[in-house]
Amino acid sequence: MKIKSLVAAACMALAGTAALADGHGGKVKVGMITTLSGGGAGLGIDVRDGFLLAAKGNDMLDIVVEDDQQKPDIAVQLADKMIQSEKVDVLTGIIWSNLAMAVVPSVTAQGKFYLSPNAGPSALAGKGCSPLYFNVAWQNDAFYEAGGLWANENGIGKVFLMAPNYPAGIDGMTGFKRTFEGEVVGEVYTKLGQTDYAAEIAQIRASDADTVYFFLPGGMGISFMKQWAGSGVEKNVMGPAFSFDQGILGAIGDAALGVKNTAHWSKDLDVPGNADFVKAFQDEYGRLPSLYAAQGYDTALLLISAMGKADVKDTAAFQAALEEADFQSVRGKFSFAANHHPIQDIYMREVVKEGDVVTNQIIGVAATDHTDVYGADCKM
Amino acid sequence: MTPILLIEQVLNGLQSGIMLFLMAAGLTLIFGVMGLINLAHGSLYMIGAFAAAAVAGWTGSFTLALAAALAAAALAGCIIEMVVIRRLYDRDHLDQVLATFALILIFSEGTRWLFGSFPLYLDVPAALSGPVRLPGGILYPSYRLLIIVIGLLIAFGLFQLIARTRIGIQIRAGESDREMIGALGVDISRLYTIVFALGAALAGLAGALVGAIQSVQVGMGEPVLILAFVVIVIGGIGSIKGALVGALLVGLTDTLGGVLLPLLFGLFMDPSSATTIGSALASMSIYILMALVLLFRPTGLYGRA
Amino acid sequence: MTEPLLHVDGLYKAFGALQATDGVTLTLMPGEIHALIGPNGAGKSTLIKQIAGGVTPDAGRVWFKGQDVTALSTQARAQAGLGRTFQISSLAMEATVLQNAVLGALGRAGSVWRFLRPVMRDAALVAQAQAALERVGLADHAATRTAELSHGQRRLLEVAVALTLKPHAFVMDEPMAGLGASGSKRMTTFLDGLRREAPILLVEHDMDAVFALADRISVLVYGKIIATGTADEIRADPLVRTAYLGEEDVA
Amino acid sequence: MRRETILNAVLYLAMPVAAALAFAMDEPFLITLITRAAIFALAAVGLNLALGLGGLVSLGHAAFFGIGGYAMGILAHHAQTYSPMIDSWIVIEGTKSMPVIWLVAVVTSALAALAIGALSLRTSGVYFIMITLAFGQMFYYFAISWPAYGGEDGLSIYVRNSFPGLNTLDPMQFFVLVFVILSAVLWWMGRLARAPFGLALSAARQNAERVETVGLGPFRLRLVAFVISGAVTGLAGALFADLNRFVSPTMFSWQMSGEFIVFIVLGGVGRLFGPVAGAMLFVLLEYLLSPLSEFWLIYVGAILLLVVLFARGGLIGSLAGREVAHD
Repeated sequence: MKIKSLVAAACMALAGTAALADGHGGKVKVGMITTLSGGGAGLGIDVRDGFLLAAKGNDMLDIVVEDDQQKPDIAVQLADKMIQSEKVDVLTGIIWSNLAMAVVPSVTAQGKFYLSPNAGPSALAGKGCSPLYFNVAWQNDAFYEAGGLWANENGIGKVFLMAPNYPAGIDGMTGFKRTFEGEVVGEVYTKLGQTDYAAEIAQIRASDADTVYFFLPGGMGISFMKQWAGSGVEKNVMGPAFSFDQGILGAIGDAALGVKNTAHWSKDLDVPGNADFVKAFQDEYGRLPSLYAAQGYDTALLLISAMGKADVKDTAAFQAALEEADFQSVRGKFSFAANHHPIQDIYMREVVKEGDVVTNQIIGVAATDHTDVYGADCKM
Repeated sequence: MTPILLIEQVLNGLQSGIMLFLMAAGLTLIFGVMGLINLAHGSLYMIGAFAAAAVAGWTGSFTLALAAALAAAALAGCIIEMVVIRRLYDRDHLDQVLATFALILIFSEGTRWLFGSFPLYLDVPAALSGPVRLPGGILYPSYRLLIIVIGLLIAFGLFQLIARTRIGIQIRAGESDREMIGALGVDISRLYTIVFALGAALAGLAGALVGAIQSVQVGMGEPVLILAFVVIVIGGIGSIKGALVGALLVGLTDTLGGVLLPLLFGLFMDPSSATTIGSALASMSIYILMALVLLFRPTGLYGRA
Repeated sequence: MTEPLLHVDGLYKAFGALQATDGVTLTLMPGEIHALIGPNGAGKSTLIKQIAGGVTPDAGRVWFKGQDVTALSTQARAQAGLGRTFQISSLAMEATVLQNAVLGALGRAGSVWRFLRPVMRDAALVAQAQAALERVGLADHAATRTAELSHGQRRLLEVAVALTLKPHAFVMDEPMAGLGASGSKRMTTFLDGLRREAPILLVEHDMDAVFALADRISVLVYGKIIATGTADEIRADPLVRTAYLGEEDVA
Repeated sequence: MRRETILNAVLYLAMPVAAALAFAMDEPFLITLITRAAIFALAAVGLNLALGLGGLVSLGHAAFFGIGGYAMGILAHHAQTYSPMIDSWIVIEGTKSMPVIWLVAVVTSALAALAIGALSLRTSGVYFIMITLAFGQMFYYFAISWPAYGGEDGLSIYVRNSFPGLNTLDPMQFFVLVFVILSAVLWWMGRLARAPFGLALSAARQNAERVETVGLGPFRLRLVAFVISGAVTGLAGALFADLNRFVSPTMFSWQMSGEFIVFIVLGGVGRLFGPVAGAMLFVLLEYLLSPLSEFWLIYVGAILLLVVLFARGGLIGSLAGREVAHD
C-alpha cells in the first residue's frame, strides 16, 4: 500500500516536471482568492463561476480556489500560502479594493502575476502600478466618470450625490464630479453598512435636484431602492452598475425599474461571443450571469490567450503576451492602457422587466474607449 | 433646514427607534428573566426576514409572510432554547457570549446553505407602497407609518402583558427573584421557553417588517443586534420601559446625527471636510451616547444597581 | 478620661420608608469588647457597613482615632486600621487559605504594585500570614483551597485575615456563627485575649459568648439603641427584657 | 510534575518544532501560519490578564489590537513615503524600525486602555462587556471614515519593517522574533499571576469586598490590569500588521474581539497557556476546515458550541483537569 502510493506520487511528480519542461505554453497554476462566505459571497461566487466556465475542459490550467471571507488578513495569508506552498504562477479573484490593496503589492513584489477580475483601486493604477499587475475589470472610477459624461449629454443639470463614507464611495463620487459639468446640489456620505435611508431620502426630496446619483454596494443599495420606491419621490435615479447587477435586481424587484446605470457589459450586449457566454453560463449554473461573472470569464480568457503565446515562467514574455490582450472579450473591444488598465467602452443600461425577470438593457454608449486618469502617475 | 424636513426626520428617527424596540424588548426580557446574554438574537431577526421572504414568494401574501416570520422565529427560539440555551442559564456571561456567538455562525452559514448567497426579494404590499400626505404637507411613506403603528401597538401590548396577565406576573417575579418563582410552583423551564420564544417572535417580526424595506440577506442581523445591545444598555438591562426609551433615543440620535452633524460642521469649515468629519462623528454618535449614559448612570437609565 | 477609638455619632440611614439606622451613637474604648446585639432586622448589618464602609449614612459622623472617616471608602478605613470580618464569609474562594492570609499581609504592607517576584516567596509576608493562621488554629489547613473549608473554618480564616492587618480596632460580624460549641468556646477565649491588642466591636447572636466577653453591650432595636451597659445592667434593663430577651422568656 | 505543566511545555514547544519541520520541508507558508497563530496567541494572552485573572470580559480588545496595528501602519507609511508625520513646531518622522514601532504601539495602546478602562471600569458585568464593545465600535467607525490613513482600504506597507541584524521578510526569522516576544510575555504573565499584583487582582475577581477590607482598591488593580492587557494586545497588533504588511479597520472589528475571547475559551480561561492552545487550535481548524466546504464556519460554530457546553475549562482544562492553586 505504502509503496504503491509512493510510486504513484513519484509518477505524478515526474508528470509534473514533464509538463513544466514542456516549456512554451506549459501548465499554469492559478490561485484564486475570492469571497465565498459571509454577506459578500455572491460576488465572489460569480467571479469564480465565470472564470471556471471559461477554463472548463482546459487541462493546461490548474486552479486553486480559496475563500478570503472578505477579510484582508485572511486574503494576505492565502496569498502567502498560494505563493509559498502551492507555488502558483498567477493570482486572481479578489473582489474588494481594500483586500486588493492588502494583497496585490506583496504578490507582485514576489514576482507573481496578478489579474484583477474586479477591484481597481486608484493607487494600483497610478503610483503603485506594477508590470505584473493587470486589471481586467475597470479602474474604480470608470463607471462614475462615464456616468458624468452621460449626464452631460442627456441634459441632467442638478444632481444629488450619495455614497457610503469610505474610500470607494468617496472616490466614486469624485470620479463622477470629475466629468460632470452640471451642478451638484447635495452630497451625503452615509455610514458603511447603513440599512435605513429615510433621512437621506427626505434630504433628497427637499433638494431641487432632478437626479440622484448614488453608489451603495450590496444590501445597502437594495435597502435604498426599496425605500426610495416607497417614498414617492419623483426624480431620476442613476448610479454605477454595482447596485443594479443581476444578483441584486432579483432582491429589489420592480422598485428598480427605470433606473439608469453604467457598465462595461450587459447580457444583451451585441458582440461576438457574448450570447454564447450568457447561454453557457445559464446552462451550467441555472442563473443569469452578472457583471462579475462576465469579468471572471474575461479574466480566464485573457490568461488562456497569453498561455498560447508564452511560458508563464518567462516573466517578460508572458507580460508582453498579456499586454496584447488577444482575446474576444464578452464586452467587445478590449485593450490595455500603458498602466495595464482597460481601454473599453462603457454603456448606459436601464433596468427593465423581461417577462417576470427584472434585468438590464443597454440604452446607449456613455463613454467610448474610456481609460482612467491615474495612468499618468504610473512609471513602469 | 426647513421645519417640515426636521419633522420628517424626527418621524424617521422614531420609526427606526420603534423597530429597534422590537429587537431590544426580547433581548432585555430574556436578560431580565433568565440572566442570559443572547448574541444570537440577530439570527432570529434574520430567520424572520427569510421566512417572510420565502412565504411571500410562494403565496404572494404579505400577511401570511408576517405570520410565517412570527412562527418561524418563535419555533427557532423554542428549539435553541431547549437544545442549547437552557444549559447556559447557570453559566457566567463569558460562556453565554461564546455559545451564542457560535450559534450566529451556525445560523448564518446554515441560512446561506439553504437560501444561497444572494439577497432575497421581499417587498411591501402594493397597497402600502406609496407615500401618504400628513397634516402640514409632509409626504411620508405609508409603510413606515404602519411600522410606527404596529410597533407602538406591540409596545402597548407588551406592557399590558407584563402588567396584567398571569404570565406577566411570573415574568416580573422571575426578574426580581429567580428562586422564588420555582418555590411558588411555577414551571420554570416552561416559563423560560415561553419568554425566549416570545423574544424570538418579536425579533422575527421586526426582521420581516424591516426586511420589506431593506435587504433580506445573510448577516443582516448583526448590525441590528449591536444597536439593540446599545439600546438595552442605555435603557438599563431588564427594563422594558428602558428598552423603549433607549430605542427611541438611539433611533433619533442615529437619524438626526447623520443629518445635523454635517450641517453643524458646515457652519465653520469647508463643505467637503465638514461632510467627512460630520459623517465620521455621526457614525460614532450612538456609541458616544452610550458611553456618556454609562458614565453618569453605570446601570443605564432605568437599570437596577 | 481616655478618648474613644471609634466614635459613632448620630447616624441616620433610611432605605425608602424603612429607617434602618435611627440616630445611633456609640463608642468603642481602647481595650474593650463592645457587643452589639439585637433581634433580626434590627439594622445591625447596615450599621456595621456604615462604620466599616460600604454604606454612606444620610446624616451623622463616624470618627476613628480622632479622624472623621464618614466620607472614606472601605479601603481607606481598612488602611487607617479598621479590621473587619463578615457575617457571610467574604474570601477568595479559589485561593488557598494561606493565600487569603497573605493577601491581608499584603494589604497591610501596601506593596501590591509588584509585578515580578512571587508573593508566596516573600518570607516576611508569609511569616505574618502563617502566624495569624496559627493563632486561629488554621495552620494545618494553610494549603487547602478556601472553598473546601467548613463554614466554621471560614469564620476563623476571616479573623486570621483581619489579624494580618494588625488593626487598631476590629469590627466583627458574627464570628461565632457555624463554629459549634467547642469552636465557640475556643473563639471566645481567643477574642478575650485579643482585646488587649485592639478593641472589638462585636456583633453576635451567641448570647453565652456575648455575656461572657463583652465589657459593654448595646442593644439595637428598629435602628435605635435602646440600652447600653454592662452585661448585668443589660440583663436587668426592663426595656431590653421586653424588646428582646422578653421574647425568649415567654417562649 | 503536574499534568498542566507537561501540557504547557508540549504546547510551548509545538510552535517552534512545527516551524522547524516546515522549514525543513521548505513550506514557508506553514511558518507564516504558525507565526499568525503565535501573534493571535500573544493578543489573547494580553486579554487573558484582564479576562482570566481579572474577570473583566472585554469585548473591545480589538481596539488595542487595531491601535497597535495602526501605530505600525502610520509610522511605516510616513517612512515609506518620506513624509514627516508631524510637521509643525516639532517635526516627527516616520520609522521602519521594529523596536521603535513596538514601543509606540505599546505606549499608545496602554494610553488608550487607560482612558477606556478608567471609563468602563465604573460599570461591571454585562454593562462592562457592552461598553467595551461600544468603545471598540467607535474606533472601528472612526478608522473607516477617517480618510487620512486609507479609511476602509487600510494601509499597505510594501516591505516588512526592520529589526537590527535580522532579515524580517524571511518567514523563519520573523517567526523566531515573534516567538521570542511571545515567550518573554508568557514568562512575565506567569510571574505576574504569582506576584503580589496577581494575587490581589485574582482576589478582586473572586471577591472585591475582601480586597477592599484589606485596604486595597479593586478599581486601581483592575485598571492597571486593563492597561497592561491592552498594551500586550497592542504589541500583538503591531506584529500582526507587520506579518501582513498591511493594516485595515477590520483589526478594530468586534468580530476580532470575539475571536480573542474564542481563543481563550477554547484553550481554557485563566490558564497561562490557554490562549496559546486556543489560538493554535483555531488557526489549525481554519486551515483544515476551510478547504472542506464553503460552509465551513458551521463546523467552527458547532465545535465552539460543544466546547462551551461540554468541555468546560477548554482544551487545557479537559486534558489537565481542574486547576490547582499556585504553589
